Amino acid sequence: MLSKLFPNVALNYNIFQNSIVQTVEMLIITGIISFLISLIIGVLLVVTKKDGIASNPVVWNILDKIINLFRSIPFIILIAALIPLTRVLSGTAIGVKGTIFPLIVGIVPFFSRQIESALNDLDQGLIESGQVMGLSTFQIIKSIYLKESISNISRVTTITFISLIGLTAIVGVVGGGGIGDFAIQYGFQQNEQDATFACIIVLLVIVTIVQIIGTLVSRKTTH
Amino acid sequence: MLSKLFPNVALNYNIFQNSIVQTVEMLIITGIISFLISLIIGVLLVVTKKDGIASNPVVWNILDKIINLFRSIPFIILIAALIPLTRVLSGTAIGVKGTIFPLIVGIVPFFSRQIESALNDLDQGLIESGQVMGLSTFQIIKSIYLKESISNISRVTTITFISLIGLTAIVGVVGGGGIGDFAIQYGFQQNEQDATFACIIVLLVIVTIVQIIGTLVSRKTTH
Amino acid sequence: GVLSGCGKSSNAAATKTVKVGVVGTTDNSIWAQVNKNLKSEHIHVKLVPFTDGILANQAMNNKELDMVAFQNRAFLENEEKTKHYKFSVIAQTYLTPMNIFSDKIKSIKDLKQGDKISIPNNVTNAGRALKVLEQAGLIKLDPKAGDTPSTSDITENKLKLKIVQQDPAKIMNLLPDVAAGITNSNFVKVAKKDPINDAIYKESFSYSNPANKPWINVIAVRSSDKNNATYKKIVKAYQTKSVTQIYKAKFNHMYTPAFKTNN
Amino acid sequence: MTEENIITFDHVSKEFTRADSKEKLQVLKNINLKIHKGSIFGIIGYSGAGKSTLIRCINGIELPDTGKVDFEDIEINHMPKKQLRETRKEMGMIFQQFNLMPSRTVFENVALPIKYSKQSQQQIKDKVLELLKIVGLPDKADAFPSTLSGGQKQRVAIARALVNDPKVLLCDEATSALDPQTTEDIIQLLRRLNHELDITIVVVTHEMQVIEELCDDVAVLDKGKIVEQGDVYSVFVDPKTPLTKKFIATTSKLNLPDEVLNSNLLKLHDNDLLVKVTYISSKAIEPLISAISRKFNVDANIIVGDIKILRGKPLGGLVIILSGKQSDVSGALSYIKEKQVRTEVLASA
Amino acid sequence: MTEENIITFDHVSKEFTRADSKEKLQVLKNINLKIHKGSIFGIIGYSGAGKSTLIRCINGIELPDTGKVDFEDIEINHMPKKQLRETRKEMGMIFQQFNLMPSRTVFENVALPIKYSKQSQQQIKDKVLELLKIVGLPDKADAFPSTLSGGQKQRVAIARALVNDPKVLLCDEATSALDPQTTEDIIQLLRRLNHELDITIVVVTHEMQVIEELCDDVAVLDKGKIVEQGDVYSVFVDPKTPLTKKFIATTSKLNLPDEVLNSNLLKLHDNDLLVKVTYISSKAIEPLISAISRKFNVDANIIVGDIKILRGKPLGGLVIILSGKQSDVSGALSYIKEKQVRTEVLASA
Ligand SMILES: Nc1ncnc2c1ncn2[C@@H]1O[C@H](COP(=O)(O)OP(=O)(O)OP(=O)(O)O)[C@@H](O)[C@H]1O
Ligand SMILES: Nc1ncnc2c1ncn2[C@@H]1O[C@H](COP(=O)(O)OP(=O)(O)OP(=O)(O)O)[C@@H](O)[C@H]1O
Ligand code: MET
Ligand SMILES: [Mg+2]
Ligand SMILES: [Mg+2]
Repeated sequence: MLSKLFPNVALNYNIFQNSIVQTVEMLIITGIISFLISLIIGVLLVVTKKDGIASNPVVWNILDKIINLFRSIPFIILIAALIPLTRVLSGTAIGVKGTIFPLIVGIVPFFSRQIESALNDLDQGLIESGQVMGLSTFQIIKSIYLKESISNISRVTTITFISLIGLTAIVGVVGGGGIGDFAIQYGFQQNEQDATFACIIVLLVIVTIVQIIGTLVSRKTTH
Repeated sequence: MLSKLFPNVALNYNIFQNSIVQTVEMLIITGIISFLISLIIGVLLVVTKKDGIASNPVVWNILDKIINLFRSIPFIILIAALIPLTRVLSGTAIGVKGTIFPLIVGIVPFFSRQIESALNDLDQGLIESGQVMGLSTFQIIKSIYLKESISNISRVTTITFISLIGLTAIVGVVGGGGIGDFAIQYGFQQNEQDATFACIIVLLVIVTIVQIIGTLVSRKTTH
Repeated sequence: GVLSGCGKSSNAAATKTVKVGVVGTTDNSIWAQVNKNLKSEHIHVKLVPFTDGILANQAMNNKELDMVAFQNRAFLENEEKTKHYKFSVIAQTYLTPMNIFSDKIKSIKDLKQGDKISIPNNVTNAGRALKVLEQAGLIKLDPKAGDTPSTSDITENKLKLKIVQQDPAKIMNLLPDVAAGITNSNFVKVAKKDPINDAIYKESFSYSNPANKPWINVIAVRSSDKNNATYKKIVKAYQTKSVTQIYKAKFNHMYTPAFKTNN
Repeated sequence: MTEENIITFDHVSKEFTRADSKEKLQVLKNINLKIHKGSIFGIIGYSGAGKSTLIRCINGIELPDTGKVDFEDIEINHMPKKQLRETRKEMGMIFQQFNLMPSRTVFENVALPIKYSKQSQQQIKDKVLELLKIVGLPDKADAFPSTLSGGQKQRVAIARALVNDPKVLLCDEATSALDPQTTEDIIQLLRRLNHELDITIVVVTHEMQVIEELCDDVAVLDKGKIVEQGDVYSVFVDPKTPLTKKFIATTSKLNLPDEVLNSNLLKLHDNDLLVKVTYISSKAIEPLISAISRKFNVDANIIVGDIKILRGKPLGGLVIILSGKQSDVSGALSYIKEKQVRTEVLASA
Repeated sequence: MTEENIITFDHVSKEFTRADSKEKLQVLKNINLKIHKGSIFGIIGYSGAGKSTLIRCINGIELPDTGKVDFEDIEINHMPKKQLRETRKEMGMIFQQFNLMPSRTVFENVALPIKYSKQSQQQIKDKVLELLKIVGLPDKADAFPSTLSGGQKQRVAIARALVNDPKVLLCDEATSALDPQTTEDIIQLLRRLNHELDITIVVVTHEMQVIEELCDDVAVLDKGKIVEQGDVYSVFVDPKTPLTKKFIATTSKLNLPDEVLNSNLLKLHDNDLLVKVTYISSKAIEPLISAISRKFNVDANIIVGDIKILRGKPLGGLVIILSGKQSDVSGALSYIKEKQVRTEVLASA
């Protein structure tokens, strides 16, 4: 059936399968690392802002400006510019390993902003009650900001993951592979419509899974 | 001075200038049209949801699924796939004119979701007070949902515009031009670092302007 | 290490894997044949596909690839010049024609004032396309621009043709929006047209013609590796009849071998 | 106030399914109510009793599962959408949280319900300014809600609710967010509107004081059921159910805490009796204490007093220490009883 | 309660700059306060008076611009961060909006302040369960806040505020979101905590009832200034400023509305006088009405009564109609005055 509906995919079935693995790899590794980094940056943005619990206009302004700078750089340019650094950090600038670092740099600014807005949504009264308990800044971050925002954070993480999937389609320029690149190589370059469709279906499945997980986490943590 | 700091940009100054114009053109036209479409879709998502003021699970589900579908398609694939339709709609599939339609299709799903969440943030009590006044669904949308969300809408519009700028870097595929494409052609392909920097500066300026306008609108409409 | 051993089984000698950077998937069948030819030598070519050659060259310069096989001499030379790479050509592979196509007109004579012409949006292919236009007598180019002129090197354009740069993969799809377009033959074939017979203008086409030398595709390595015995074996395995047969079978007259077969 | 009913509930029931547990919750149970045209009707109950759901059934924001709600003898729950919207315009509603539009000025807020009507700009302007005068905010037309105090916000909300010249004003906890002084002001305003505009007012609250000072009739809602209803004086003077008694107790000082009962102040001597006397009917007030003081030569020392005039009738009572000879004290006690006043001996020496 | 001060405000002033208009707002003006160890101190004022700002100066959430706030004779406003945090643990705080963590159970909420302390899991468990018992929620340990009623939420907040064994409990509008019955319960709980744990309580409120039933001392805050302060009985019996009088009036029924004054009920005949008599000192209660009834043979008809026992002393008064011969009536009136009771003739026939 596959070979009938998707002849070109069937022809390159191993590569196709491999692409899926690559995409999942990229998403998981990049996802986890950029989640952690964005969490830190997002928290920093929230606590250092004016009226934040550790207000520090200098740190806030620097972070704010850097994020804007990186959001201004088209991703393809970013990948190219990062190659030397990628090599130092990942040992290689090509293949899945070589895509992780640029993907992280590409998504973290957007992700941090999303985390920032998720944390800012928290009721200020909860933070204040942490302060009156005599909790330290770190304890407030851990036990109130993060703990009470899990549902919001999972919502913005879903949004970000879907944007990240979009970025992984561009990493073909460094031989990153992945399902988006498969679509470009076969669907775009070779005009094989079935390849395009197969890729979109896979991406749709991934998006849907990400969304279901996000909704589930969000629901489980809302009381 | 320009020719000293940015020799390659000076050399192709006309093209560079033209790229800026193209980017601004793309942003303004796409921005306006996708704003209107996303506003409609966002409103539809909010009013047709379960417990919405014109609850309609069928419409809601269709919109929800279509948005997910389109968000799953990498933008470059989308441009290629849309070529025939673009031609019918815009008369041509190339140049700035040929990029508008794919840019719209590329950004509307993201934008609609952003608008949806902006509208959902509105205090439910305001909607209810519209209902008890005997306002019609349309009047509630116009006079309450939209009017009272201006500040939120302008915030998400800023986020979306910055993402849109990212997309315009990809339209070189159909000869769309623009500053992102300039960066790719000269900075990336020709290795002219100064071209890359010049483009990033221009993009940063655009991002900053967009953000300032967004903040201003948001502040002016908050009482 | 340049060559990574990849022991397959205990009984055979270790197979040497050579990483070859390619762009696109067009040549996959050719390299499959080369691998067949190399089996007895215990050499395996592993293709690393890129969507853009620039980063493939960079990867080779950084020793992440052993070999690249996607570009023509002009592209390579431009890359060597702008990035200061030290690469060497160890083999020529094939030459493909770059012709002019149109959905609207039958001959370039039908081109009118102000018509649009699509050309690729990467430097070398754009240069080559401009050269084709010059050959067709539609424009004149500044001779100083060399093999890869750009649109700013046009010195005469009587018909005031508008040159539009697009992704070469999509130029055939975009023909309805222009008067004519020029793109690489593989993309013409993908669009289900004959790269030669369906053209409205054919460039003069022979690999012995010095004018075509810049457009001959090559296999390149870092200069320090140009005498590598393994690579020589790969070249030997490539420049065979089995490969030219695939050229013929798969690509018809689109691929003209740019080497003399050695068996 | 006439005997004509403007709103009737006829065996209305409603249940909700909780989003999280899928549990069903019977929020209204067989509600029967008649609200007289021109009256002020109060509904009191604890949080979660179903008060909001009940009042929202009146303007069709909630629809009953069974039973029907009539407004001027027309059933609300099966009206076509457009007619329902027109009917809603005959009922203004105000909320605890005011629900003013933050981006509109006071004028624009009040004008919103008639923005899409056929009235001319001038007519709208006149109407709005007149209403702002009525609610006492003539100079706040151009202010934004964020600059107003809670009481002022509620006045704007009231003006907005009145702009369609409604026949009914529905108030869902209209004073619960306000301090007692401001609550008092809003109550006065609502009473004035009831008198001057002859508007029927339905009030939902958990504050007995609001019922006491504002309403003609009251219904007590407990877990979705109406457990008591009647005119305010009768319910206050003789509450039937424990819940109603509890609510009324919150407005009365006659229940002495142990701390006071055991204090030195209330030390009883000889034949002293600590007696609570309370009105049980609205009979004319008599100088009871003077009468027994003279007639039986007893001393009646008023420890706690809580007598007020509710709807022109006395309500409440006194806690007194009766001292004197034993026979005099018991004579005084039976004299009081004869006068249709309830007596309760709290303690004796 | 001792005479030792646990909290003192010494010439404290604070101003805010409004975000929108850049206007400066003097929120606290030269505040001087002494709060006795073990007492319950009330601060009352209208919305925006600066009450929250004042109470937040106590635990250093707000810092004064000038002046100083001492806690146990140590200045709060210049403490190093770490010491300030330790000091905050000696002061529990509860809020109008409860501020419970929605994602934590009741147990986890109460345990949160000691989560990072050196106490063992078992110690924490014992402590939390003990506190839940004290606040009357022993069976709610595993419930989530969203399933609790307002009063239950406030009890959890109180338990949480007590878990560090604080010396002071700060309450910012702790009962304003609650219905009167629940308010009553929370007030009882706070009094018990004050007695049993000897904890000092500072209460900010706009409800006079809370001051009346809960506090030993009171300060009245008006536009950032303390306009009156003293022990609750003195302030209630003899308020000095119009604002305080207004607040006290909200708890009194002795101010008759015109509607009542003009009603048939109060029709005066012959020499009748409508008189308001109110306590002005805490002298022993005497059977005044009985006395005048016999001595002067007048009838004293009690129209409105509002006498309660505050801190063991009588407070409030009566509105009566005195009838009798003119000389008797005026004799009775002067007799009453002699007894250190204030009289005010509201109307005469
Ligand atoms: N849309 C809904 N879905 C599910 N349950 C609901 C819904 N609306 C109300 N309820 C439940 O119905 C019950 C009654 O709610 P209602 O708002 O009518 O009470 P109330 O008396 O107005 O209380 P309050 O004084 O807190 O406003 C509550 O238990 C509430 O949780
Ligand atoms: N962080 C702040 N920035 C600017 N102004 C403020 C700030 N906090 C409070 N104010 C202003 O200070 C004044 C006093 O505020 P505060 O919250 O102390 O009053 P309050 O008496 O507690 O009122 P409420 O009863 O409404 O809680 C108000 O006018 C308020 O708007
Ligand atoms: N990196 C992009 C951004 O920050 C994400 C694109 S989402 C459509 O906007
Ligand atoms: Mg309610
Ligand atoms: Mg306050």
